[in-house]
Amino acid sequence: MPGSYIPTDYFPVAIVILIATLIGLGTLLLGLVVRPRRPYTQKLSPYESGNPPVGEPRTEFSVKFYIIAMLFVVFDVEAVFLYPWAVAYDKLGMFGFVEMMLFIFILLVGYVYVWKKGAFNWE
Amino acid sequence: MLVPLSWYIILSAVIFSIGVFGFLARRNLIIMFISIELMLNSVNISLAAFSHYLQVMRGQILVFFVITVAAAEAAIGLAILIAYYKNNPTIKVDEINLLKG
Amino acid sequence: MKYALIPLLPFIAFVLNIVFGRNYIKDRAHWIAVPAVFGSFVLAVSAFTDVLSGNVININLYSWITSGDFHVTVGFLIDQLSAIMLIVVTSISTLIFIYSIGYMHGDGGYYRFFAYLSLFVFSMLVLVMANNFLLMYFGWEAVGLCSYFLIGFWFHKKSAADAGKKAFIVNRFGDFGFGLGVILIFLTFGSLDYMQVFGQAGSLLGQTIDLFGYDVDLATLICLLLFCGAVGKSAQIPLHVWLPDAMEGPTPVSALIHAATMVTAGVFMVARCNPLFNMSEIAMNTVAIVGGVTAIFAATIALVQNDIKRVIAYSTVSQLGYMFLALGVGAYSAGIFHLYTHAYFKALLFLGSGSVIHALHHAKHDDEQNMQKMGGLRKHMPLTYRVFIIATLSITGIPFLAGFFSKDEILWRAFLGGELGRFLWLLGTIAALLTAFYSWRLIYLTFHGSYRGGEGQEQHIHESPKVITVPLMFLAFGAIFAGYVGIPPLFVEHGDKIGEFLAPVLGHPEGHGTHVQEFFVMGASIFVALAGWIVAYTMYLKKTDLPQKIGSLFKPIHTLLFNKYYIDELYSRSIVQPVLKASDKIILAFDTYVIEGIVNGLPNLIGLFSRKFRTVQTGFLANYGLVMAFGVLCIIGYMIFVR
Amino acid sequence: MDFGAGFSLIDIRPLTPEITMICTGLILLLLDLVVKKKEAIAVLGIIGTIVAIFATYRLYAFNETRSIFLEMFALDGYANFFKIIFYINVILTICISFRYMKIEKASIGEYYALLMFATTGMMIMASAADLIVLYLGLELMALSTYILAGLMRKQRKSNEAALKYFFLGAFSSAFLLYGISLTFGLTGTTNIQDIAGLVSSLSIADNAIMHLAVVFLIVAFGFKIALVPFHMWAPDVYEGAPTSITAFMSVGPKAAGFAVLGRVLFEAFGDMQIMWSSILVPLSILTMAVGSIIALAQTNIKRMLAYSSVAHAGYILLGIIAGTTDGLISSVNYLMIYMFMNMGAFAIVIMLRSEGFQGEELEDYKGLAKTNPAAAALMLVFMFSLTGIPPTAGFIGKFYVIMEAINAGDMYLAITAVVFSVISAFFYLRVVMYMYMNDPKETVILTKSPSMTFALALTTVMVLVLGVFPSVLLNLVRSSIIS
Repeated sequence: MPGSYIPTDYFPVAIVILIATLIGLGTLLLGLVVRPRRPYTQKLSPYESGNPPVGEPRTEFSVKFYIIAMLFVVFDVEAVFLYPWAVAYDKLGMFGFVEMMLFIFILLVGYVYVWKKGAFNWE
Repeated sequence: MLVPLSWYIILSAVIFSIGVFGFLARRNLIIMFISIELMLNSVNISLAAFSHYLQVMRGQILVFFVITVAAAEAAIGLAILIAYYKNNPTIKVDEINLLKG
Repeated sequence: MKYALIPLLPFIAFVLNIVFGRNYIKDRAHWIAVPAVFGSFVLAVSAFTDVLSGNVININLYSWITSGDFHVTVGFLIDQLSAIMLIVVTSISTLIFIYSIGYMHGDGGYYRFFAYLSLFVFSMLVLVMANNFLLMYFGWEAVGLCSYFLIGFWFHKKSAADAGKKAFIVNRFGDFGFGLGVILIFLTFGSLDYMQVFGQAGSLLGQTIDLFGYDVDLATLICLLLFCGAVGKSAQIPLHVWLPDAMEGPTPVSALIHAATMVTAGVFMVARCNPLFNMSEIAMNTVAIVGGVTAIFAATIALVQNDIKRVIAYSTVSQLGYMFLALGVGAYSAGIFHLYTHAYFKALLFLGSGSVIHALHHAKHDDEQNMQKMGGLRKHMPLTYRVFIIATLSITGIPFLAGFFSKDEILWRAFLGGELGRFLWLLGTIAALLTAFYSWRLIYLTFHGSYRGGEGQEQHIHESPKVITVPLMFLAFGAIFAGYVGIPPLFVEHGDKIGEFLAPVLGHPEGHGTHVQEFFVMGASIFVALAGWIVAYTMYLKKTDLPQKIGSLFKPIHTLLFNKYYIDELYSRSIVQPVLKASDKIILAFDTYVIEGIVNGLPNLIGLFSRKFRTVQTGFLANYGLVMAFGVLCIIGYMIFVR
Repeated sequence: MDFGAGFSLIDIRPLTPEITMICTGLILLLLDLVVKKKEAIAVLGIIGTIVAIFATYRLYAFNETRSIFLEMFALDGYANFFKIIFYINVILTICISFRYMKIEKASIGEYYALLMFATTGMMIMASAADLIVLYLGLELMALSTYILAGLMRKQRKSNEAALKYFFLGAFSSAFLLYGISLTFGLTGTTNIQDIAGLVSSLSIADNAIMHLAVVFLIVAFGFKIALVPFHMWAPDVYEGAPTSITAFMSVGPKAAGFAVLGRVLFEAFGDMQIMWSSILVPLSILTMAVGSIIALAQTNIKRMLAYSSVAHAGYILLGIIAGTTDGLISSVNYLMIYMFMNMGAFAIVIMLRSEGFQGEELEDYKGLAKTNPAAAALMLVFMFSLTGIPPTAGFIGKFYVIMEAINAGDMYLAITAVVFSVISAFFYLRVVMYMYMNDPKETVILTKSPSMTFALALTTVMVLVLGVFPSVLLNLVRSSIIS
């Protein structure tokens, strides 16, 4: 169908997203409407297991979070190649299998390296 | 609801331009970085659109690669930023000019 | 192809010595250098026999640069001329290398010495064997560079370093002319290959070139430019000043570079370019006159010098003058013949003086080159004395030694060369008289009489070791017999083998004289040789107070000669001092305006832009991105609006 | 589209050199975790590279053309020749970094692994017959070099260099992608050879969008080879990065950039030669001008060499602009020569670095001839070569590109090149003058090592030998490219 591109295959997905959003928002709105509202100081203070709150509520995240996040992104995104490979597995056959094993092996080396370097250690 | 190819290409061009503008105009390294991602993704849009329009898979294959490379790039970019930030407590681009001339 | 090894062997020796010399080879450097030059000599002999059997080898080894019609090739031409040069260069080099083992023994830069010397031999061989002007120019510059290194070999000695610089700078003048000449040849003939250039030499006749509004004969211009280079390299008037100073280098260097080979490169070059020089009467006469005047001029200076090496150096300048005289009157083969015999007896003189210096050095003599402080060495160094006598007999032209034949040939050819030739012949004959005088003066001052050096040194003077004396004997053999390849037809029909051998390249000299004339010329030269000898004998052996008297009688002349006609002072005053030496300020100015001017001054102008422009590089990432984006926009704009 | 029919395991064979390099890199990465002596890792890196050289040499005839993976990856003389440049480049880099990285306290195994990865990226670029593969190779190279530039994590200059290189590099690769996307949209393929056919069969050689695509591609490649005005990163990154990496970057990515520039412009857009050469002409003039002029005001030798490297890109471009095979040959020839002389010069710069002495300022070279005559003599050779004085190889390189410019009728371009070449002599010879005519301020102690000696010997010998026997290299290039 040259000239236009309508992703009809994804209409169900769109509908699901739409319904999910509506339900989520709807319940929240419903709660807002029906629940009673009687605020006082103690009730508004953040809940910290019953202890009085200490320090600023907004603290900087440790840089370690970033490292973990970065590693996650890298390893996560590589799944992008696994999916089409799995779909076309029958056609690719042995060759595809060897290729994918190589790919995963390289990822594994990276994983081992990161692990041994201690990037996963929190301390 | 027919969306002509040109719309996709124009969208892509607009997002690309926004990305370029963001890269040039913003002074925060993170925002600049996001602008680059924007540029890459605008290319993805046009590639996917071309690919579908021409019924040639190569465009979409390239999209896959762009996504993964962008992820790797993001990781490395952040790593470089962190390394930089450890020695220099700023990510304001106006304050980075130790090397010049 | 094997002949490519002739220059290559010394080059390999150079590379090995310079790379591994300092740490590994050290004082074993001669084990590499000597076999290498000897190998070259063997190959040169084989090349010579090849040429003798009628082959002329002209091979292009490879193209250095090829681009369209523009070719620069590296190739060798071994014809009669270069074959003789090869024999001279390699044989003398071999002997001098062996000599250096003894002479340079224990010197800190032993490996360096052999490395440079090998590089010199390589360059000289390239110069000689080249088959095009560019390669010859390469060799020409390279021998100059080596000479510069070797003169300043003892660079911690200020006089040596200065002498090196002087040689370098003086040669710049000559080489500049030579370079221009080569460029002019390329522009005229569209090629630098000898065969092509010489083949078209005839077309030069009558061609003129517009130079600053004057029509100048093209052939004359080219030849005079080339001759400029020869004047510099072969130390002719007025660029002779560097050669005597060059004696600051080690004696083997003086012998090899500044007597036997490099300084004769100018003679070789003019002979090589004879097809061009034949096109210009003016250029030929210039060559002859410069040669003749230099011959007598340098000889007069040599009369009164006291430094043993300087006397020989001026003698070299004078003998080179003879060679140019011969070339100038069209007797190319006579010039080359003299080059060949001169190489032997002059190398012998230098090495002999080196032997003397070496002996005195070991005897802790404090002024080891001053002849006035020598004397009576005959009994301590009998062998050195004997070879010195042979060399002196040869150089003064005593019949049936090498120098006699070649010098006689030159004078005879000059005599036949018209009015100018007669005049030059007269100059040459007078120079021969002076030569005989100063040569014997050297002998008598050095070897005869009584020792005039310091107390307690005399018993320490010994004959030099075998490694020094054996090369001397070989050279002495050459100084006696080298001339028998050019016996005048007067004595032996077809005796002038060398002239006939060289004829294919250099042509036959013109002019014929009667036997009577020839006997007259020969007799005159023998007469002056003997006269000079007798005068020296009387003055320095019989009536030793005579030199003093004559000296004071002709004090102004003596002073003038002793100070070498004040040429150095003249140059220093007229050229060097006004620019350089007027005061320290000017040196400073020279540094700031000339050196810095070249390196910084013009750049300062550009540097002004540079400093302005470099501020564009602000160091800010955003600006860099902006420049990039602006660049893209400019290109797109250019695409839209310009194209 | 049936993938199954197109592929088989035998297809992997031509990839042997790349796989060897990648595996070497991975092994180095893992070994770094257990081996304490980093020199061992470096040696292994050299061995791996030698194995890859052997693979390149043995695989097929040097200039035999093969293409695999649906013609996405090509193995031909052109690619092989560039690979040789990359191999020598990486070996020389490792050789000159042994002691240096220790002094910089950055002697870590990753360094060598990343060198391997970056080199693999360049090799893939040289072999890329498809824009997708080209992009991947380029990114592999770029990402590795970003990290390498910032390897000295404790030094602010190194941080900043990496930061700038990364941001501008990512910016430029977005342009590359946009160019690829437009090309793909217009022709429907990413295969370089097919593009050429389609450009003529669809007659889009005059299409404005096509031109835009070519412009974007030139911008992206121009960034890698540091063409003005896309060169802004180069001086800063060259100065800030570890010197050994500066040496590596000044040759490898530049050569790889030229490899893809040559292949894409000549093969894919050969029909549009008039268009792209009209863009490259002003770029090349600007590049020579900016490189030669701004270098004069520099006081830091790394920065000076950075500008010199910019200027050289301008000269190399002359051969490409000529648009003929001979022009391409002259450019490739220049690149090889440039590698030797540039690596040599950087090797000397690295030798000056010692514990507690930076040795990066021009002033540090004053009187080097008196304190270290051998090093000064070598530096003299390299500076002469970079200037282009015969009989060094630099003269040959310049001579041929300028000759090609003349042959292509760009007389003014040739004259410009000569003029800027003369200007560049000022700053190269200034180094020589500092070394030989000034008195030393302080005694410079050189950091010597056997591997450094090897690197210097190789570069010096090549600079001199290629200066005397240029035809050896030139014939090799010619036989590689014409195949």
